This record gives sequence, C-alpha cells and structure tokens, in this order.
Amino acid sequence: MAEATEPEQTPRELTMSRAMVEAIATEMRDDEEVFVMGEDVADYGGIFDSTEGLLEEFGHDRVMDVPISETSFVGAGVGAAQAGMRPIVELMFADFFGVCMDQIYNQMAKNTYMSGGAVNVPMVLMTAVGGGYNDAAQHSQTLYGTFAHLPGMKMVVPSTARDAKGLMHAAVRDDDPVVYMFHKRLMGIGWMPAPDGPKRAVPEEPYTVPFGEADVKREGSDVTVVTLGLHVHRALDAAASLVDDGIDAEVIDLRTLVPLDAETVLESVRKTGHLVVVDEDYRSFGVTGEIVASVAESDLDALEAVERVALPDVPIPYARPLEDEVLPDADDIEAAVETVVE
Amino acid sequence: MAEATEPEQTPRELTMSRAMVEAIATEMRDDEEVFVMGEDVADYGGIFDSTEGLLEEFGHDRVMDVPISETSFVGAGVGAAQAGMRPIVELMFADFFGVCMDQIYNQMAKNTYMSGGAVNVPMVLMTAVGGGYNDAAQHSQTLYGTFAHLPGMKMVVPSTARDAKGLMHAAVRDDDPVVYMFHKRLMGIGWMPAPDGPKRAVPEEPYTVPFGEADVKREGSDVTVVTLGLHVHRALDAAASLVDDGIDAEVIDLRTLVPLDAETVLESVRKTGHLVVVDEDYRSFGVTGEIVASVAESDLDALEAVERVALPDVPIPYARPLEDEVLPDADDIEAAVETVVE
Amino acid sequence: MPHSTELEEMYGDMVTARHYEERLQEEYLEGKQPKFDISAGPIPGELHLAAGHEPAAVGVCQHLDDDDTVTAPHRPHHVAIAKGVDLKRMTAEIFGREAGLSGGKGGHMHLFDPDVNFACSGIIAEGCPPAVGAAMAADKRNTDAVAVSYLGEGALEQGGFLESLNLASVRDLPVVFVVEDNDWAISMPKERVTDVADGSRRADGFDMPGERVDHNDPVAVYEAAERAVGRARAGNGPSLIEVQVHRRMGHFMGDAQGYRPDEEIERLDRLDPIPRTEERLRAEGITDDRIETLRELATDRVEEAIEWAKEQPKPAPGAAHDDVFVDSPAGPAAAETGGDD
Amino acid sequence: MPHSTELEEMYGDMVTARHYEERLQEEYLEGKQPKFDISAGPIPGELHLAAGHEPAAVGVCQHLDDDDTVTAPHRPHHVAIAKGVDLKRMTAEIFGREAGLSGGKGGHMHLFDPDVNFACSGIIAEGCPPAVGAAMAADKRNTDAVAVSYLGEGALEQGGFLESLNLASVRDLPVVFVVEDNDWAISMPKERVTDVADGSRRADGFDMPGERVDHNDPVAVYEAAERAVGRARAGNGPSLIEVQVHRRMGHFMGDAQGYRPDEEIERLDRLDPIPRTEERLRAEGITDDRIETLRELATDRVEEAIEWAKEQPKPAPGAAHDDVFVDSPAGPAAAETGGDD
Ligand SMILES: Cc1ncc(C[n+]2csc(CCOP(=O)(O)OP(=O)(O)O)c2C)c(N)n1
Ligand SMILES: Cc1ncc(C[n+]2csc(CCOP(=O)(O)OP(=O)(O)O)c2C)c(N)n1
Ligand SMILES: [Mg+2]
Ligand SMILES: [Mg+2]
Repeated sequence: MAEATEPEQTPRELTMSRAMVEAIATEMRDDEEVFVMGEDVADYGGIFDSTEGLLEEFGHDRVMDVPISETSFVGAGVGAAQAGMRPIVELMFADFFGVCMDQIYNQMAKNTYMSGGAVNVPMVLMTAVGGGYNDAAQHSQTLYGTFAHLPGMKMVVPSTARDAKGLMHAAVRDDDPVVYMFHKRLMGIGWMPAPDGPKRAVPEEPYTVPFGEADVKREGSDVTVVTLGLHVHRALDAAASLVDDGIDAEVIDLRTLVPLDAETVLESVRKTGHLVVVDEDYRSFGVTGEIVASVAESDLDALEAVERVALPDVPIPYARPLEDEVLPDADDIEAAVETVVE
Repeated sequence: MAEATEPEQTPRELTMSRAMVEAIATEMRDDEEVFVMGEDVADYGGIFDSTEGLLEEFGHDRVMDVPISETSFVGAGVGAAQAGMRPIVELMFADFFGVCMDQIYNQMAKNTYMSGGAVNVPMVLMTAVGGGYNDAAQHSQTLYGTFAHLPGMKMVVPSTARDAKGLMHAAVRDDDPVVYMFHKRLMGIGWMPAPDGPKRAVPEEPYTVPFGEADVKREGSDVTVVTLGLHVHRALDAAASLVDDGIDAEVIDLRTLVPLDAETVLESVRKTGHLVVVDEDYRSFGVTGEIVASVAESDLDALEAVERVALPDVPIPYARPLEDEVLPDADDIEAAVETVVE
Repeated sequence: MPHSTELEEMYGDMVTARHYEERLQEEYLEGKQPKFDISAGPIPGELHLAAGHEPAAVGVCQHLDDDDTVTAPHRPHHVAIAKGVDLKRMTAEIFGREAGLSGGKGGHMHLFDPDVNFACSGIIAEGCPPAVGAAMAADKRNTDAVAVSYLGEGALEQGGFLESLNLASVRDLPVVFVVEDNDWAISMPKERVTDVADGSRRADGFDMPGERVDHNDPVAVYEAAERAVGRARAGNGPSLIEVQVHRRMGHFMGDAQGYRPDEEIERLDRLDPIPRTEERLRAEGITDDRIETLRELATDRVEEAIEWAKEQPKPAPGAAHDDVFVDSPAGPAAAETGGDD
Repeated sequence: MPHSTELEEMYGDMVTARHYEERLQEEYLEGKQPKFDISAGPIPGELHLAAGHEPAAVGVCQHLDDDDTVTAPHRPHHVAIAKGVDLKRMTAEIFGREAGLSGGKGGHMHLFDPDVNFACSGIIAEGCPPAVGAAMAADKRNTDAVAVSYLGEGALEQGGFLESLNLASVRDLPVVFVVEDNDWAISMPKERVTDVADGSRRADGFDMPGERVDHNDPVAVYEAAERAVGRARAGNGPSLIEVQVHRRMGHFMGDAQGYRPDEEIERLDRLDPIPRTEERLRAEGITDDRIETLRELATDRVEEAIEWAKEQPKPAPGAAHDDVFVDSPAGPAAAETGGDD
C-alpha cells in the first residue's frame, strides 16, 4: 500500500488530464521500466488526452502505439509486468473490455494469487469511462461494478485533478495491477466541457493518494451521499442546492472501489442515519447494492432510510432526451435525498 | 414472457442434464430453426452432458462442433438469431466469457435496445458454472453477478431437474437472449457426484417455468434464506439441521436473476424479519449486495438482521483445504442464520 | 464489367453518400459553434464520416439484394446507402429523432434496418461474427443469400475478424469480408500496426481467396465483388477483399489530424473517386446532362431526408425504458429495476 | 543436429516427462476408486497429461536458458520439465501441498516458476500475449532473451493467438510460437475446425516464417527450433513452428475417448517417440547401458519428487485469503470483504 504523502496545496491549477500526464511523466523519468502502450497514445496523445505530450519527451519506444488487438497488447502488458517492467496500458474505452477481458480478469488479476505470490503484475490498466455526451450504448459506460466484482485488481476512479495525480503515482508504484478509470467528462478536454470541480490546485511535486481511503468532499450532518467519479460533482451540486431546503448533506468520494473504504461510509451513516448511493453505472448487481449491503450488514440500526440513484438497467441510449432520462443528475440526487430525510 | 404451464408431477426421475437435453430435443423437433453449437457438443455430447445424445437424433448440421474461437461462434449465434433462427450456443465454462464478452454483452444483449426493438436476438447462451471439485481459479466460477449486472440478457440458473427442463423450454421459446447457467455439480454426471436434490420427478410433456418467479423451496417462519443454483441444496441442508436448534428457515430459490423476483424475497422478509443471502459468486458488487439492497430500499423496517454468505473476494484456489475454506457450505449458512436470528 | 444502368446506380449512390457526409458534417459542426462541444447541436456524440470510401460500398452492394445481410463498422453511412437502408429514417436516427430507425436509441454507429438486413456495431471487428451467423442461417435454410462484413484496415489485427475468417472458411459459408483500407486507424498508419501491407493476405492463413483492389475505383471493386459474391452465392465459400480507399475527413468530426502529413491531405482531391467515376461514365457514353441529373437526384434525396429528419419529434424521455427486451417490462421486478427517473 | 550430450539431455527429459505423466495418471486414478469422482483422491480436479508430446517440449527448450520465458497451456508438465521447473515443488503443487510452487493455490494448469520464467494458463491461447510481453521486455531491456509460447492445434483458431502473431511480427519481437498438433481438441479433430491442415501456415498472413515438423521427433524439432530461436535471439523477429505430436491418453483423465477411432489408438505405440529416440541415441553411439541409466535417473527423479510431494503438509485453510495482492490485506476494507469463513 502506498503511503500517504500529500504535501501542502499550491495555487497552480491543472486539468485532470494534465495532472495524470504529469504523474506518468515523472514516473517514466524516474524509472526506465515504466512505459505506455495503447491505441493512439503516441502521436495523438490519447483520444482523451491521457498521454498528451509524452511522445515528445519519451519517443515511440516508451510511448507505443499498438495494433487494435486489445487481447494481445493488454496481455503483453501482463507479460512485461511479470518480467518486472511497469507498463501503463490504455484501453481506449472501458466499454471495449469485452474483447480482452480474459487477459484482464483471468491473467492480470489472478496470476499473483494463482502463483501463490511467486509472481506479481505491477501494471496499470488505464481506461476512459462515462457518458453524458451522446455516444450511445457501446461508448458511454462506466462499468464500475463489472470490474470491482472480480477479484485481484485494485480499482481507482479519481474525481479531481489533485486526486488524479496522486492516484496515478500510487498506481504506477503499486506492485499489484491497478485499473485506473478516468471519466471523460472530467479530463478538461477542449471539446468536452467539464464541470469546474475537477480542475484543482495541484501540487508540483509528486505525491500519492493512498488506496482504500474515501475522501469526504463535503461534510454534512443530515444525509450521507456516497458516490465516485463524475457524480461527486453532481452530488456536490445537489448538496449546494439542498442547503436551501435546510438539508446538510455529506458527500463521500469513494476514490477507490478496490480496496473499498466501507469504514468511512459507515461512520458517516452512523452520524446522519440517512444514506443515498449514487452511481453512473447500471443499477442492479453493482456499486449501489454493495454500499447499501455493506452498511446494512455492519450496522443495520444506524440506517434509518436509504435510496439508490443509478443508471437503470438499460443500455445507454443515444438521443439527448433519452440519455438525460437515464443518467442520474443533480435533481435525481436531490429528490433521493429528500425522500430519505423526509 | 413465457406462460407458466407446469403440469402435475409424474414419478419419472431424471438427472438435470437429461432434463435439459429433453427440453432441447423437444424444441429441436418442433422447430427447424433451433440448433445447437459449441465446442464438443456433437460427438462428446457436451463436456457436462448438456447435449448428450442430440447428435444421434439431429446430426452434425444441427448439433455443430465449432472451432475454439468463442468470439466467432457466439457472434455467429447472434447473427443467426437476428436472422430469425433460434441458436442454442454453449460456452463450455462461464469462466471463458473473457474471450468473447463483447459479443455477449455489446451485441447479443444490446442489439434489441440499440435498434429500438427493430431486431431481436432469440438466442440461448448455455454455460457451465461452479466450483467445488478443485478445478482452480479459471474453471470454477459462477460469475452470476458479472452477467446479471449488464442489461439486455435474461439470466436463469436452475437448481433442480424439474426447473431445468421448464426453464430450458422457456429460454428457447423466449424472443430475447437468455443466459442459461447450469451448475456442473447439479448435472448428475457420473464423474461428478451431485447432491440428491436436483434429481427430481420430471413430467414427460413439455412445460415452461416462467422467468421472474422465485420458488420457495422450503417454507419457514424465522429466517429467509435467499440463494440459487447449487446453494439451494446447501441451504436446504442447513435448514434441515437448523430444525434441531428450533429455527424454521424459509429457502427461496431465485431461479432467474434477470428478471429478478424481488417481491417474493420482500414478502418473505416481511414475515421472518431476518435475511441471509447465499451466493457461490464473489461477495462484493454482486448478487448478495443486490438482494440486501433491494430489501433495504423497499422496506427497511421489515429487516431486523441481515447476513451475506458468499465467496470472499479471492480467486478460487486449487487445493482442497483452500477451496473448502472459501466456498460457502451448509455450516457457513447455519452460522449466518444463527447470527441473524440470535 | 457493370453495364451502364449499374454504373449509373453506383454513381448515384456514390454522390448520394458524398453529399450526405458533407451535409452531416455541416449540420454537426454548425451545432458546435462557437466552441466545439461534442454533445452540442443537432447531431451530438461521435460522428465518423466516410467521404472518400464510396467505391467500396457501391462496388460490393451492387451485387446484393435485400435478403443479403450487411454488417458495417463505426463508419457506416456510405454502406447503408448502397445497401438501400431507408435514408429518411436513418437520418432521423442520426438526428436522434423518434422516427429514427431505432427511435433515437442507436445513433450513427448503431443503425439497424431489418428490411434490408443491415446492421452495424461500433466495436472494431465485432460485426464480423454476426455476418458469419447470418451466412450460417442462409446455409442452414438453403437460401442463396450471402453476408458481407465491412471493416477498416485497422480491424485486420483484431481477434474477432481473424476468428471469423476461419469459421466462415471451415464451414464454407457464403460470406464476403470487405476491408476498407484508408491507410489510417485514427492516428495510426497501417505500417505501424502490421507488417503486411496487403491486408487481403490475411486470407492466406485460412485457405481463403483474398484479393486487393489497389485503387479507389467502383468498377474494379465491382469486378472483385462479382467474383467473391458469386462464389459465396454458388456455395463455394467465403472470400476477403481489401479496397484502397481514402479518408477525406478526420477520423471523427473534430479530429484536427495533426498526425497526418500535409502532402497526403493535398493528394486527396487528385485521388477523389467521384470525378474519376464521372470520367468512366462519360467513357461509357453517359452524357454530362445525365451525370448532372444523377447528382441533382442525389442532392435532392439527401436534402429531403435531412429536412424530414429535422422535422421529426424527439423521443419522449420515458421511451428510454423500453426495448431492453422484446417483452419489456421484463417481469415482476421490472418496476424495481427501473431506476431513478 | 544436437550433439550427443544434448541428445542425452533431451532423451532424459523425455523419459522424465513420460514417467511423470504415467505416475500422475496412476496416482490420480487410484484416488478415484471404486467410482470415478473428479474431486476425490490425492490429485483432484482436471488433469491433462502430455504423454506422446515430449519431442515438442525437449526439442525447443534445449535452446533455452533460465532467462528465456516459456508460457504453456493446460497441458504443461512436459514443457515445464524441459524448461527446468523445480520438479519437486511442481509435484507438490499438483498434489495441492503447501510446498507447491503456488502453495497449492494454482494446481496443474497454473504452474509458475519465476526462477526459470515459466508460467501457464488454462485458457486457450491466452498464454500467447504474455509471452509477447516477455519478449517486449527483453527487447526494451536489450537483453538477448527470447520467449516461447506453447499452444495446441486447437488454439490455432483463437483470437488471442492470431493477434499475438501480428503484434510480435510488427514489433519484430523475439518470440517463438510452438503449436503441438496432436490432431484433437478434446473430441474435435483438426479438420472439423479448420481447413488448413498445416497449422504453421497461419504465419503466412502475418509475414512470419512458419515451419511444420511433420513427425514426432525431438531432433527434427531441435533443428527447427534452432532456426527459430536463433532468429529471435539475433533480433530478427518471431516464428511459428508446428510439431506433429500424439496424445497417448484421453484429453483429461477420465476421458473415455469414445470419439476416437480404434485404429488411431492402436497406432500410438508404433508412433511413440521414445523408442524412436532410443534408436537415434544408439545410432549416435550411445550404449544401451547408458540409455538404461538415463531411464533410471529419470524414474528416480520422478519417484523422489512424488514421494517428497506426498510428504508435504497441506496448506492451512486460512492461507486461502492471502496473495490476492502482493500487499494483502488490501486496505482498510480487507477485513470487511474477507468473507464468510
Ligand atoms: C475493440 C475496439 N477497439 C478500439 C476501438 C476504437 N476505435 C474506433 S474506430 C478506430 C479506428 C479504426 O480504424 P479502421 O478499422 O482502419 O477504420 P477507419 O476508422 O479507418 O474507417 C478505433 C481504434 C473500438 N471501437 N473498438
Ligand atoms: C477459451 C477457452 N475455450 C475452451 C476451453 C476448453 N478447453 C480446454 S482444452 C481444450 C482443447 C484444446 O485443444 P488443443 O489446443 O489442441 O490442445 P490439446 O488439449 O490437444 O493439447 C478446450 C476446448 C478453454 N480452456 N479455453
Ligand atoms: Mg482505416
Ligand atoms: Mg490438440
């Protein structure tokens, strides 16, 4: 587990993508064994700017464009990692996991265990998630639950530039495979406007954000809103407007799903009694169920009311009114909060 | 939705695999458009006897061995189904989903929705699940949560020969894609001893078991044990021995995960107040979380205590003491029941 | 050699497709003023246009009937047009309208028109296996229908394509794989991702005929496809055709193409298949007037489709909950799982 | 041509591997008396034995050092032995003991010996990409290590293999793909699943040298591998070798092989590579006494390993919770997710 080494904040602001790239570049400078591979990561700089500028500094040998054959190159990452290198492999969209999941979940995630710890796989699988820009059913998913359900991979989802940098440092230095999911809407890409939230003061020096520590992004006493990724900002928006109704919401950003910081959630629920779990992934058999169940199982008495806000169990539709209907927004969160505190 | 057409029981007993094959053969006789394809489904009769005897009656054209290239043949099933045929495609082990998940979840499951209902995919994806025979991390999983989380496919898991037959008839006749997961330990294969439970009186004539109706396999008043597949029998064993402690357990067999019969679970919990969810799949972000959360969200007050019994979040180990440690058994269920009713 | 009516049909589809893409580009970009925001405007999301790919579409589809199946990838419009997909409803789909082919649920990467057996998928090479399945259905039913699977040269490396070659080959299925080689997979040039410049050579390892059409010419494609489709229809199994095409626009709208050499972009007009096809028409004795008429017909058809599409109502939000299953809601629990709206 | 010490080494590994498989078969089946129950006895679960495959293992691995990587599929023992995997700890793993290579967590399809860079996976062809990755690491680090990926002929159709050919080829990586063609994939004969009888032709579509060794002979394999490994080590890129081998036993123990023609099974002894290799040894002037000694050494080694393994303690149940991560428990929530024990 990476140590928490967060320094004082400095005023410099970065987009989330710049913060990620800064961490990757630093790790590449410090360690020859770190390299990046993926589709369009070199000259293009990553479709969502996740590798922007790396080619110029590190060249095509360490920032490798690879054929559109995810099983081969994700698996090559596994092989290189087992040989002791530290590959950062980009899967362009998490939605594409279906063409290479065996390498991800049966090899990358299990080899450490299946070898009884004789080998390990220090690899970062970085991938874009999220909808809200009308890219339809095959390019808009978060799939948080799909990845978190299968054992052997750590899983991180930053919501701010500051967390993104610290989590990336921690991911590259981690000796285990880490799935690093960045939400497209948070990257600060020119053509995909981001909420203001994620652009944050980011310290210049390297630091790590430890895995398994949720972050209370807003303290409150009436209701606990648990979420991650883009929806941290949706929840903060909802919390801001709930103030007018006299409701003081606590917003917890899980930051890592594996390991999961159930403790911080539980403590908050013990304080507020009310729980709303918000997720951009499909509702059933996923993140919201897990969070609710973990609280119910640990301290049922602490729980006075609970609601889940998530994508209903439908593929993500294309047209704006349809996508808006199914993606949870701040209003949905407000409504759920009002239901639980009523 | 298939109509419930269960006739009176007759005394004839079949293994689960015979019951499945009987339904498939009947459907193949009735409809030329039904065919079977998979690895070793022809001469071998299916590694787990799921197609035993079909080759003899229907020949190699309708019982097709196909190359070990799951993306191609699962996808061919999708294409044939969209063309109006009714393929039954076998994925030998659910554990292999990683090499073909795109066809399963991005095409088979989504094409109906993405086409706004213009096309549909009447296909059965049949696959073997489950551990308990020391086949280790890549051949022992149930992955119930993984499949149930992703929208667009129905999902059935029989626990008895009687249900297996009726669910297979319903699956083949359904106009939507159905993932039919059969537990190896329940098939009644000579070399893999089954619990006595699944071998049941099976009516000769065809009948359907409707989707979305859980079955109360044992009525009881003190605690609700919700489970599926092999663990229905583990739960019944636990219930039998809990009688000695004066505990009367109700055992609910979900039978289908999609659609999920949350209503039957809720009614039972309203009666007993105590809930134990038992699952052979990984604990986190899966079936147990969903069941607990759905009850908590619908009627928190009905719930006095809850426990989850599932595979901890570790890949499935090989050696007997290790696998026994992580697979839930009747003792684990008893212990959980005792915790909730205490 | 196509006879002159066929030439006219192919040309008509080419100019329809070209005008269509140019107009969609306009509509798309117009909606993203003053600042490019991918989710703004009448056509949101990614948009992959196929200007410069037309010969691959028309040369093959000229041999197909409605009963034949075509699967296309993320860049599907030209193929859809050549296959005879309902242009109005397709356009409405791209504009996210209720009257769209999918009622607005699919968008431009997920066009389904069962009347002409056309479908597409946005995942690289994943249209190949369903095409093999459609061919399997034709084979089992003993019809003479064939299936054609389109893919980009960037998909030549993907497992789903390679597996499909083998499955089609071992079962002698009536499939034609058509590779549109536009030299680029987004920013990756072909030589960076494979050592084999001639993609049709992928067929070699599977005992399948492979043929490359080296210039972006509808007649040459027509002739190669005549052999391949004929072979398939006669029950003699699958083939692979690679066609050299040219991507006249960015990979998707908004792609600044910084990675692309200027000379290459400059060359595009010289390589444009449309004027070259016009020359061919003239050589066949088709008059300039007739060519002009064909162009006008194409333009009118496109304008009409776009106008019609834009007049259609948007889908009601609640429709988002339908069509997960044929018989949605899917059972007693459907209300429970119906989400947060 | 291998010199005589090499011949002896290869023969030694062949008879070790053969005796090993025969003894495992005995142990496995003995534990399943009177009724075959897959989970009973000292070796539970599936067991895939490689008797009859030995030449493919020894002929290639003879060219490898500990620094070279080998990935093997579900039928790995002969390759592991030829690669120099610790026989005692491997055996302990197969018997599910604490001293096993994986402490009993892996079993026979998941053997990992990092000391000699050996790994295997039970998913068809999924060992190929990691082998390409090991070669990529060698390439980046500028060592002369190579990687060898073994697969069965049934894996020739699988996307993961085909993609790996291309990735290795386009980056000129030092990989050798070795296909063990035993004519069967469980019950499916090769001709049912592909039209290409010579699996090495898969290389054709990727501009890679492919070579087939048509008889189950360690010297012929040695020579083909000498070219392929040499090519890889010299930085000249990947190759594909297919070797004809014979499956002397069922696909897994307990497989009654009803699908297999009697004549074929009867032929197996005539095709046994071990007596034929002995003839070769004699031709090279190696005496019968020496051959007998090599056999005895092999037998002793195997017996010793099995005996040792069976004496080892079983793992403590609690160990099942370790090794998910290098630094398990994985964080504050580890206790929470620790399950139901
Ligand atoms: C499995 C998968 N990987 C990656 C992508 C992202 N992607 C979409 S189009 C594209 C490039 C495709 O290139 P090519 O096949 O040559 O078609 P073109 O765009 O040139 O027409 C990529 C990488 C995808 N959709 N699916
Ligand atoms: C992706 C995948 N599909 C199917 C299987 C099941 N399976 C295990 S071994 C085998 C046959 C393999 O045949 P081949 O590659 O020729 O190797 P052999 O067993 O003959 O040595 C199959 C189908 C698997 N393990 N992985
Ligand atoms: Mg291209
Ligand atoms: Mg074989």
